[in-house]
Amino acid sequence: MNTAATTPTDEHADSHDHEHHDPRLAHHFDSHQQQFDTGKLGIWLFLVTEVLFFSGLFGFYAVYRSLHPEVFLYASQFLDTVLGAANTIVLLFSSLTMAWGVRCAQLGQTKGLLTCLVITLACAAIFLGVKSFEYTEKAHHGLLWAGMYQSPEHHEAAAVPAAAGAVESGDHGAAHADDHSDDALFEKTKHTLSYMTTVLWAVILLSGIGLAALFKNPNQKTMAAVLGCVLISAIGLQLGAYASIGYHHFGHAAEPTAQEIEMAETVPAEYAKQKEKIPEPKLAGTFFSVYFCMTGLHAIHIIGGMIAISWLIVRTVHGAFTTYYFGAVDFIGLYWHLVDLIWIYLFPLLYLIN
Amino acid sequence: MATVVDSSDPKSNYPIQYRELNYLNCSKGWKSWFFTLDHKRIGIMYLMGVTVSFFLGGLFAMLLRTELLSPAKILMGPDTYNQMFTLHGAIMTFLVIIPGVPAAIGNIILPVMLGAKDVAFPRMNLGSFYLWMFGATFFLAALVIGGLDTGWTFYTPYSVRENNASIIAALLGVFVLGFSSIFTGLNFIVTIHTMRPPGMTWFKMPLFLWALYATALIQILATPVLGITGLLLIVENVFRIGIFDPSLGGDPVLFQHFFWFYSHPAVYVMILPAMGVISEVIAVHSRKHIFGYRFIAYSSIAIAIFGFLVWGHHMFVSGQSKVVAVIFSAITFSVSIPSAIKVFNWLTTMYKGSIRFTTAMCYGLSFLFIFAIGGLTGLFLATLATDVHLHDTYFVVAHFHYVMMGSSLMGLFAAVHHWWPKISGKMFSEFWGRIACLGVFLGFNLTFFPQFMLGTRGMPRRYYTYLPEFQELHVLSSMGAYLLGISSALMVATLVYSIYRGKKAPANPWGGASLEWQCSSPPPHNNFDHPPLAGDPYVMESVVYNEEIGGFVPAECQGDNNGSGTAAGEKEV
Amino acid sequence: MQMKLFIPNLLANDEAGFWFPPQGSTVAESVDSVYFFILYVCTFFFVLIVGLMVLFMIKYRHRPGVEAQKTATHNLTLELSWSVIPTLLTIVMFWVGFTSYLDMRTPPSSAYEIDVVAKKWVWAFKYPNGWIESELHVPKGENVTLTMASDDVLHSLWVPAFRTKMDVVPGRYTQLWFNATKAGEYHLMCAEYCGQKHSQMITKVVVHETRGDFDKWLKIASDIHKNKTPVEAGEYFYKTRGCIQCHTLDGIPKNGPSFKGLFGKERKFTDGSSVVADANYIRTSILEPQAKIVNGFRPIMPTFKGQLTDEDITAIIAFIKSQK
Amino acid sequence: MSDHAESDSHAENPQSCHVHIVPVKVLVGVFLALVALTVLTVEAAKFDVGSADVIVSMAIATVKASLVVFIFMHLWYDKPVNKIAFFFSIVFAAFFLCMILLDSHAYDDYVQGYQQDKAPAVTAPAAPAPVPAPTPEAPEPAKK
Repeated sequence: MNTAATTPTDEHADSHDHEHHDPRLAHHFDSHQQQFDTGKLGIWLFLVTEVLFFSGLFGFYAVYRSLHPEVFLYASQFLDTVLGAANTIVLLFSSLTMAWGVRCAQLGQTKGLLTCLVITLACAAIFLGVKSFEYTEKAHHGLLWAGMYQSPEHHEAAAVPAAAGAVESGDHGAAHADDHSDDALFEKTKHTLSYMTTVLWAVILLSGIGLAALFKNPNQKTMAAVLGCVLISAIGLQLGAYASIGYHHFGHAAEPTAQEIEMAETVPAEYAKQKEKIPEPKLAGTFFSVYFCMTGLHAIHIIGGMIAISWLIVRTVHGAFTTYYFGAVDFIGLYWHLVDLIWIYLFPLLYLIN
Repeated sequence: MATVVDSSDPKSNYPIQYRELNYLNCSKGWKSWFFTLDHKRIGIMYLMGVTVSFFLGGLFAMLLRTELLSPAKILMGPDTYNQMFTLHGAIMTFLVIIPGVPAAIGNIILPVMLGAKDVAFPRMNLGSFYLWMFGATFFLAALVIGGLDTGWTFYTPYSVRENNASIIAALLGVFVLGFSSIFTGLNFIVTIHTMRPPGMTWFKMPLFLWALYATALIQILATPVLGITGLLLIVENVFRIGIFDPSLGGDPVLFQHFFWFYSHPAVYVMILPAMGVISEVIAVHSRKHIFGYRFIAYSSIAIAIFGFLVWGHHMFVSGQSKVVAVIFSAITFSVSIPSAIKVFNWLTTMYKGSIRFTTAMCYGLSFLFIFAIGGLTGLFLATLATDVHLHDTYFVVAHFHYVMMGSSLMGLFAAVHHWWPKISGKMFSEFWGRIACLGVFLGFNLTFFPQFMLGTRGMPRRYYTYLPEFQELHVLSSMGAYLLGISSALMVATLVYSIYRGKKAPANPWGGASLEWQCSSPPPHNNFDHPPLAGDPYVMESVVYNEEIGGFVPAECQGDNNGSGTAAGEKEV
Repeated sequence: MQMKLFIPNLLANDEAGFWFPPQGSTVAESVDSVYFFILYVCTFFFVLIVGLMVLFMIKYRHRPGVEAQKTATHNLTLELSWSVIPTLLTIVMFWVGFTSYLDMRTPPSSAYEIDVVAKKWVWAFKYPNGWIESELHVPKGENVTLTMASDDVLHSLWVPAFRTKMDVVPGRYTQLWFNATKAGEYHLMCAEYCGQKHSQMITKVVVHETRGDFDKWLKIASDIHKNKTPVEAGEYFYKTRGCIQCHTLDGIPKNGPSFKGLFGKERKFTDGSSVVADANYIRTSILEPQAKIVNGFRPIMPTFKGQLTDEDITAIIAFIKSQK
Repeated sequence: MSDHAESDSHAENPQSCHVHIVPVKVLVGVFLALVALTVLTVEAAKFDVGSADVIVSMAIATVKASLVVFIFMHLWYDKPVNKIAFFFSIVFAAFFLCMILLDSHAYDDYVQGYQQDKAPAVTAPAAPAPVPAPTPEAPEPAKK
């Protein structure tokens, strides 16, 4: 007998405990509705902390942009709007499939839920792939955070002696010029990118292993599902990365003028195209600090979301969700929408400055 | 199923008083503790962690005070001194006071007081404790690596430098501890919203729960900003992103805004739960209904909200602009009003009561005294003209120790003594408890009151050495610190002794009317098997003293037994 | 301000009171009066709260057979009165604090301007004629504006007697003004934690009786090479221009080599070359410190080009030469 | 709008959980609207409208965000407490933003003045003026 005499009037033996045989209902809840409402309030409060977490970064952004508009005007031209917009749409689409997945879960449509989650995961991976290309490209141009930032004009100045060196075909000069030829830069970007995607592959793989280890009594089905998630993520990543490198290569190599080629060797093509350049302001690196912090933190959230979605996929495969127990899908969905929401603001703030 | 043993008297229809098989011993082995999802066990682990950290931080304080006995070197050089006050501040703030009342006592008491079986997210609760441990490990790492001498405020650009492993470790610790705090707060809010049993309406909640609710609001809304600040400072240290470092175009004053946006509300994370404890302790030990329930409840929420709008008063001389300083000064005064309301309500609660000077009440009364000084001296610092002189002096040190150390820890000590019979199931020695309380009270005031004078007379804080004219006051202060240290040790010794040799505690030793006193001491694993019936938590007449049991029993039981429902018990305290 | 009436009589003279150091500037009086105004209000409330508490503790202590009496559990009038009265008082406090703060923070349009540079852990006060001194000298009864900047981390300039304080922030200016009312010497200290020797970052404010005295002092000080021997002048520069932070005189190297016995010794550099430390070498080291780095040290010394004249450097060389 | 009072749930079958289910049509519609708005904001950014630029792009972003929050995240149909929680996070973030913006602009003169003084061969006036808006014709500022 486990009856705590809470009040002396509670004489009758209550069999509350025996109702709790439902494995989907935690022992301290009375009903699924209560469990769901509790979780929902919890996740909303978590989103509140996320909003305030990012508000710090938005605060920085606001302060630096309003104090140094010229920096943002100057530096945002190095970001590729097309890639940014494409990524926005990919993320929006993943939000749609997530919302659709929640609907499927609420209606108990397991197959639909699975499809939606897989598409969401793939979209997330594509987003990361594009992002990794963008990072690689920035790194190649020295457009890094303030402490590592190299002015594009510095490149430009350095390009002349380097080109002269190439003509004289000194060892060092040749290697240098080689680095900066259009094809070489493409190869180099591709090379570094594959390096970066390999790292992300490893991250995905490790997360997969970690995820698999989290499940109690994993069986073949679990393992297959985890493996599937890893594969989807990795393929999506490659797809995103190579689609963007393809776009970048062919998009810009189409009928370049001689001058453009020369410029493209050393500075980003977007910048090279401009006839009248905006002079480089001081603190240009600060923009890239803000850029890397904001998008980096966002990317970490994407990775976290991918792990959570993979977990959902595994549980869906096991048929864990029913019409009255779908809280987890809804909550992770909410998180995913928030990640999307932040990107909705990041995109115009970083890419669309005119 | 559990075997219930009523230790007091098996015959009666009294509620079960002491339970042999309780949450402490219902399962055994280290796994049953380290992987427990029981909020009470998690709270106990927090309490132990907080105690250990308190003595570590306290040890640093003793060493610092010893060094300050004389302007010359006694124990350590300036570098060690700087590292020690940094760690003293960081440990006491992040590891002791912030988790002290909410995470340790709140975890144990909140669900029981609310009539719930557990907090809303037990796993997250355990996770929060492990995050706390993890964060504490980072702090220890910073201690071992050495060289963390930035002050707990991590002001840039001093905290941005080449050799920064210990700074990064400490910042990671702060980041992790921030999440621990967020999870606790999140859990509490959700629990209070969704886990109330039928009949427990918002205005039947004990005021401690209101205070914890207000605290949790702050934890959720402010702590993420600390998280991002810490993260950015780490990134600044590792990559040089140039947003805090002026040599790369960053802005150190902006860092202070970021830091204090959290750290000022954090002050209310420290004091609000203590205020909640005092609301309980004063009402129960005066045997009186709390006066002005709604005003106290609303003032907790008001403090939480105003607390967000005043962070700039830490920056009146920092290079912050005049206009912002004036705005912040004006809003700062608004925080003092809800605090004043609480103090007057507590006083009025005592009016015509039957005040028993139990150890918990002694701490409660000490709180009133200390908080009166701490709160009132805040007015000097909120006023712009005087703050310019007093900022960064020992006056500030004294003020925030009166509020953060004096008041918050008095609240924690009061809470521990008030709920100790419930937590451990044992009664501690009231005699030694009160001796310790007296020592803590005297020691505390002796330590920190002279520091007000040091501050106004021109002694800046964080000084390793000082002008010779300040020595007398410093010596006084150090003497107080030793007394304070010894008394706190005595307090812990008294409590620990009671676990082994204490009398078994009745369910309701003090005569509280809130729900936690309705379950046995210590509570069973599930707290309540049926949702308990919540009434007004401050109708003290609903329980009466019973000599047989040595504690209070519901009035209707007493009536059934001997028909003398009104006789006051000869409570030996 | 009519606030003066709040200052207790025993403090009306300029002697140090129980709470404060003597008043040394025009704003000190208004700050003190605001302080004492708040102190009186606070004392009243403290006595009220603690008095009531003690009274209740005695009167309503638990006695056998006496139950607590049931009284009203709320009373709107009471609640409102102890909300509204403190609110009104805090509004007054805010107002008096605000007005004197504005006085304190608004530099007058005409003022004697001194530039301040703070670095770990010395102050440098640059007078309009270009003379740099580690002590602050000001004339009595004249508005003085300090425009402050920091070379490294946050510092804070505080003169307790003047009741004024302002952080010195790297990467920007901050300003502070005062008008000294009494000749004499006062402490000037760093109030914002700045590292190892934060507590030794104390110097003096010397208030000269008249502007004439001050000008005379400045003239003599600026003509250091006429009024002092080269070794004395060198020692002065050594102490006031930051050399002392990294170069000791006792032979124990810190961030830089010690000056003891340095002159005439052979110096070995990181690039493998070596040279005997003569006047020329020292001059180069001061002007282009990064050119040659002595083995075992990091290239962290800033250049003093433009901060020290040839004559100054000659004096420093003489001083180093004298450190056998 | 919230289709559930808490009291319902206790009375009902514990194995039920009632929530608002959004129709597919609405979901797809919202997605299309979001894509359209993305295209719109990209196009809008190509026109130079001066400082209104930020306002336009933020307005569009806010419309998009509202669609996501209210429809995809079901906030429109959700309990008031969740709405209030989210609302307050925005309010506090906004207050924080306003104060740091207000302050950093108020003391920016001191920063600009210092930076002008430190820039080589440029002597700034003693009372620093606010920095002028950057103009394309301005000479290239000294680097490093």
